Amino acid sequence: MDAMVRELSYAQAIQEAMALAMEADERVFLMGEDIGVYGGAFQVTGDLVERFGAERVMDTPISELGGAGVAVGAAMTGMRPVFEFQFSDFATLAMEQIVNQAAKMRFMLGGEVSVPLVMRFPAGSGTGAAAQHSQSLEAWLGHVPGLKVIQPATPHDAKGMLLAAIEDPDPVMIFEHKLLYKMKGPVPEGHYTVPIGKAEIRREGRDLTIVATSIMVHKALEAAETLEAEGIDVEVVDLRTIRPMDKATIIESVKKTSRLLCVYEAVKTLGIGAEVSAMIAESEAFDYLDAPVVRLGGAETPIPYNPELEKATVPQVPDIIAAARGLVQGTR
Amino acid sequence: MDAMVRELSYAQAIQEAMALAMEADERVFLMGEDIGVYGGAFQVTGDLVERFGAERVMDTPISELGGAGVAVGAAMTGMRPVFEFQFSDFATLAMEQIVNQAAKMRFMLGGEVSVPLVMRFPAGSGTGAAAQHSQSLEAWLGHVPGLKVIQPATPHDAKGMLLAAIEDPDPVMIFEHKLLYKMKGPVPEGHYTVPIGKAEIRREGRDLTIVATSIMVHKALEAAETLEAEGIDVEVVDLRTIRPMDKATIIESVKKTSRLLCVYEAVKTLGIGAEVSAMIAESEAFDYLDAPVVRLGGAETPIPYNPELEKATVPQVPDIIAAARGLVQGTR
Amino acid sequence: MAAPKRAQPEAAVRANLPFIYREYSPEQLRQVLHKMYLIRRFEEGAEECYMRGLIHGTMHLSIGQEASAMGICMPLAEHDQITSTHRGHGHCIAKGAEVKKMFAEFFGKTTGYCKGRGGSMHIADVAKGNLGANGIVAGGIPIAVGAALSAKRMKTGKVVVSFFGDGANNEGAFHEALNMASVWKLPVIFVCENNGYGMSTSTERSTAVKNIAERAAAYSMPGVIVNGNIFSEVAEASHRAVERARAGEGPTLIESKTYRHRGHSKSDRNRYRTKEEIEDWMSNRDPITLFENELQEFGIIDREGVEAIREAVAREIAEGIQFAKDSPSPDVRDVENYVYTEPA
Amino acid sequence: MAAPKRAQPEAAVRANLPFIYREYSPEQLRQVLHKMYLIRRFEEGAEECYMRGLIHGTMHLSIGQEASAMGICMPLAEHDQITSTHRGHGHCIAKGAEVKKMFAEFFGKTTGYCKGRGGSMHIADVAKGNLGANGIVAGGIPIAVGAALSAKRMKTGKVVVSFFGDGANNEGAFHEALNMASVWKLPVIFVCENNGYGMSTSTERSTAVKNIAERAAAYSMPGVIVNGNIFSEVAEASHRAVERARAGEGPTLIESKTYRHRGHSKSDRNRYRTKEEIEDWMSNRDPITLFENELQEFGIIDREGVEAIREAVAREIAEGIQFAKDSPSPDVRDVENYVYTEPA
Ligand SMILES: Cc1ncc(C[n+]2csc(CCOP(=O)(O)OP(=O)(O)O)c2C)c(N)n1
Ligand SMILES: Cc1ncc(C[n+]2csc(CCOP(=O)(O)OP(=O)(O)O)c2C)c(N)n1
Ligand SMILES: [Mg+2]
Ligand SMILES: [Mg+2]
Repeated sequence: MDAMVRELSYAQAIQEAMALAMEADERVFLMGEDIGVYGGAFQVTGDLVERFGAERVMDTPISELGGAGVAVGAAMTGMRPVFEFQFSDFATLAMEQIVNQAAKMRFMLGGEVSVPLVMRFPAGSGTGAAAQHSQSLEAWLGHVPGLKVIQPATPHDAKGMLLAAIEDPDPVMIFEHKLLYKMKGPVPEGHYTVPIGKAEIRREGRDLTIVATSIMVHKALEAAETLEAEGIDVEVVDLRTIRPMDKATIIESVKKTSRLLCVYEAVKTLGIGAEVSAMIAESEAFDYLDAPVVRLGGAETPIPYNPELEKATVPQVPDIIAAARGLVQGTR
Repeated sequence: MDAMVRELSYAQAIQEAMALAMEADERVFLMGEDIGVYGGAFQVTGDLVERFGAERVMDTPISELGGAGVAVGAAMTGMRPVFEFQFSDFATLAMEQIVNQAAKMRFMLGGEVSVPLVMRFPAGSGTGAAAQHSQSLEAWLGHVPGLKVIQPATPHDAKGMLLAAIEDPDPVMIFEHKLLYKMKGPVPEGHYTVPIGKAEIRREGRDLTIVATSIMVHKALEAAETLEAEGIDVEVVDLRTIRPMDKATIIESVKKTSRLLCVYEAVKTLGIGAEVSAMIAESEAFDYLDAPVVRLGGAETPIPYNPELEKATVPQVPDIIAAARGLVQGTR
Repeated sequence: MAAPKRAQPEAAVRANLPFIYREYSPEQLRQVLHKMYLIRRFEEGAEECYMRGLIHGTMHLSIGQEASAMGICMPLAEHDQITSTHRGHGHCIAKGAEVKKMFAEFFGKTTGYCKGRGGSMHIADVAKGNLGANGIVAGGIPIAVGAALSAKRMKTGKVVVSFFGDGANNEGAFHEALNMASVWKLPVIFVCENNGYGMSTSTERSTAVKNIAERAAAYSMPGVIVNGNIFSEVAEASHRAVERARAGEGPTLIESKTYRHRGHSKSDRNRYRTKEEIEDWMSNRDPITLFENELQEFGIIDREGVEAIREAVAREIAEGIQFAKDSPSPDVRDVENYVYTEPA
Repeated sequence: MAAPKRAQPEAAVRANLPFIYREYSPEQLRQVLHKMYLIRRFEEGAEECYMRGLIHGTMHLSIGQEASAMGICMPLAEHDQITSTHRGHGHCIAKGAEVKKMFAEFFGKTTGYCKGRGGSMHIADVAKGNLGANGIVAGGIPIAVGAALSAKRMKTGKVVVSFFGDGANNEGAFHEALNMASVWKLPVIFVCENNGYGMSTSTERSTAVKNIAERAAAYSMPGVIVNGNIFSEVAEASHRAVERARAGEGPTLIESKTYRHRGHSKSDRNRYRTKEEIEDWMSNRDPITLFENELQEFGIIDREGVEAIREAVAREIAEGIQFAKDSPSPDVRDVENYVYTEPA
């Protein structure tokens, strides 16, 4: 890693991407609740309103459906809105505009318009905010053609993928885990992009592939350290993009390791692990499997308020270690 | 099949279930747009308003979010609403109430309330109504703990499962394929229930299991006839319930046939087939597989208006035949 | 429509004339009649094609609402934009669309406005400023506000009109969109075409206020009620709203009271309104008859002129349908086209 | 609260007294002061526990809004119901909750109102008619309408109050819910506690109307503005609305103008309002001070009486916190409990 590269938090990295994009392109602007003087519920926009003014860092009323629709309309007519949901849970109010309008507009109009819209969804549990402020709903949007759906796991990728998203002609949905916002990591200065649709191998290994998303990438890497000490050599693939999924990278990894564990925070049933597992079954990698694909996802419950219960609902490092061990040792 | 059993259409079967429930329990009432004098967009409520009056067959304003919330509030306080979305696509407006409120209320309140709410979602393509009126979104709700999600495929099950849903203490979401409404089949008179959470083997076979949902059950049965002529003996499992899934029935079937094809209309990626495939990989049935699980789902596109394109977006009988053949003959 | 050229009668007489006779030339007004006929015959043509199985799906006809569509669009410049509804054929034509490309769309052909992907409920004509019909009731309202935000930010001088029905005014999207448009003083005009019913549900049974225009007060914007079947009234209200919007004074809500002669869509048993009510609107308040008679009274057109329009329109419709029939269908291998923007 | 018993001063004098002195007994009014203190101290206690790391998550304190919660709930019977908001501790106490079970909930204990599953944002007390706080702004409004529908259909005579903030009034759910409640004439009262800000966004920047009560006209229901920091004004408005609802005349919108002394939640840098503004509300318009002074003026309580209330409240809070501390945490093996209704 280049010693000259600064460390920024994930939130700062996002902020920097937005600032760069706004400097470079006057069509880019930000919309959301309390993103101006408040700086955003998670201080992601921070003081951008001071630099760019209230017209480009626009506070909206508490009107998620209407706000999303305004963003769609602005995107269809030449602007490049970056829309922040205060919590991804509130996107449930705006699914109509996201799914019926933004995702389908180009298609329904036979290619006559594009919808260069970016939406940011602070997601996930771990803050004690209980069932209505802690969901992970990326699988819903991953099921919707017309959208691109990403989950950057590092400050580096958060900046680079957001810049790629803003430059993308189609609607891109970014799920940001709230617990990542304060995580620091190296972030190059200036403009760069990280491509949408490409997974990244975070750690090479021979015995087992772990495909993880968002915060689970870090937990998987932590688990891999422990497993290494036990002689289990884990490859960790950071999926990064939910739609379109980078099948090739996963397939190649599985062909090498012959074992696959998929780790994600969302409710297990019909979460991203289901897709990864089914995709592998349909791929050439299937014949290389020495054991069936295993998923480690969230419990089949809303997120509870009590902190111990809350932790118990989503995969933790020991769970990953146990699942990996089971897979490699063939005790499932 | 009992010769005395009448034939009813799927829509009539639903109507009969609602009428029986309203007769038996005065807490049951219907809500929705144009379900009164209009009889519902698909004539499912038909003339029920004449029998039960406008208070129990309540037309709502065009207010899906508010309407759903009213249903949640009524269910929490002693009533048993059956809420009709005019098209399942419009449920995108009400996801907040469905997912944040109905699904989680009991949990968030530590078991102090129940939400005995039924919602009906006319779904699917094939009517030329284009991208905003043709979606299959059952996988979204299948991802949400707190909900039960069903997809009856026959008039018999439509009646029996709706009656079970109305009697269920928790929120039950029913996806009804619009093309099934006019399909006729035997429906017993009077009260009976078909349990939520139980799949049904529609056809027994030795060579291959097809797990299908909703209208695809019928297409799978049709395909099975052709395949039989070719010497391929297909078992067709009608999944019926998306959440909670009847894993045991699928596993048993796969242990017998060693091959699994999952057919559904929704967009393939992150649709129900992903879950079925991943579940099998994690189950004891995995070791019985002679070939990897194959999914046949909808194309990765919104539903187009043009009728030929529209057909091409969802699995048709020849597609099922080809996929089944490929699986059995090992050419994938 | 092009910027209005003024007719020039005597000043004193002019002042007493209805708005449109002061504002538009006789030629422009004859064109309006032409377009109203074009809308009517387009709907009838589409209906017939549907009956004959040439068009699939469903459709929502705007027969009876032609003066509303034309009156609102008359003061708009070509670059001004609209969002429309499931009942959007009239808006589309009023904003300048060619009927042959509309028919082609309904026939699911590649020459259609949406290349056969959208159909009636998504008909659009982006080049002429029609951002599209919408299958979601009230779905286009916030989109129009977004387009108006673009216009304001990019200083294009454009005005955006959002058409919607009385049923749509009970959707949350209506509320949220009108509030934001007012707070941000955007150049947008909200046009509620109140035809008395959202599908089968009358405004009395669905809407807790007598006139939808009264809801404008909740957003501190002017609320105007017009007889939507009288072209001049509609055009005048639209004109004022456009002026207000262009002057940066913000949005207006116009309630255009009108009626649809046909059922809601092709599956309507018509149990919620009486034969007499329908008959009354058709016989006594038909917007085309009213406008045609008025033009004749004012000596702007004579019987022969009307006949000529009718014939020209009939030809245009016949040609449009023929064009649609002759056009190619999409290739099924292209089923996943237009989902994403193709790399350039 | 129990049905009011009337105090009996001279008839002439009584007519000139503020509403509450005509309607409620001195003992009842002293209880109100007691409860207002209980809310205040509860919030302070919760804040302190939070600061000391005993409570996790976030919380939204209603300090400064006690008269509003108490005034609205005063005319309600125990079986009447409320839906509440993220800023819901005051409503919960005003509707009759026990603070110890509230603290236990905040501590995530099984003895809490939600057995540790809900926390501050979902605090509820179904037995006392509190159907729950809600983490979704405006999420409880349609739910309240549904509860009112139950009341009407099941003829229980119940009235339902929906509390929400000024920010919530720009949500579509507000619009849809008020419209339906009015069309169906349901026994529900919409109480907008306007504290000037939705998080950091002032009503001027978010809401296109000066007074939120003006929006009532869009739903043909009475819109009433009260000084939310004066208990008597709030209670009187609530009383009238309850009478109207019980008489089957339908809903009322009450705008209760008030202020929150604390930041929005625990992560507020407080950049959107001035120190002076906050100071002014705290010093000159504190609802407890105003009410306490008034009761003293009317001779209903003296300094010692106030002191006694304060001490009793302090004890109740201390005991509540102790109860919470001493209570058991849920077993993590029960993590999937209460997702579905357990078979009986
Ligand atoms: C969100 C949504 N809800 C319901 C429908 C079904 N629907 C289509 S048109 C319509 C009636 C609309 O009434 P109105 O807005 O008055 O327009 P009109 O049909 O009278 O022109 C309904 C209920 C829909 N398309 N979208
Ligand atoms: C649908 C939704 N959007 C946004 C939020 C985040 N949020 C929580 S409280 C709040 C402000 C609410 O303001 P108001 O209604 O005035 O209530 P107050 O906090 O002032 O009591 C916001 C934006 C939320 N919880 N739900
Ligand atoms: Mg209408
Ligand atoms: Mg507020």
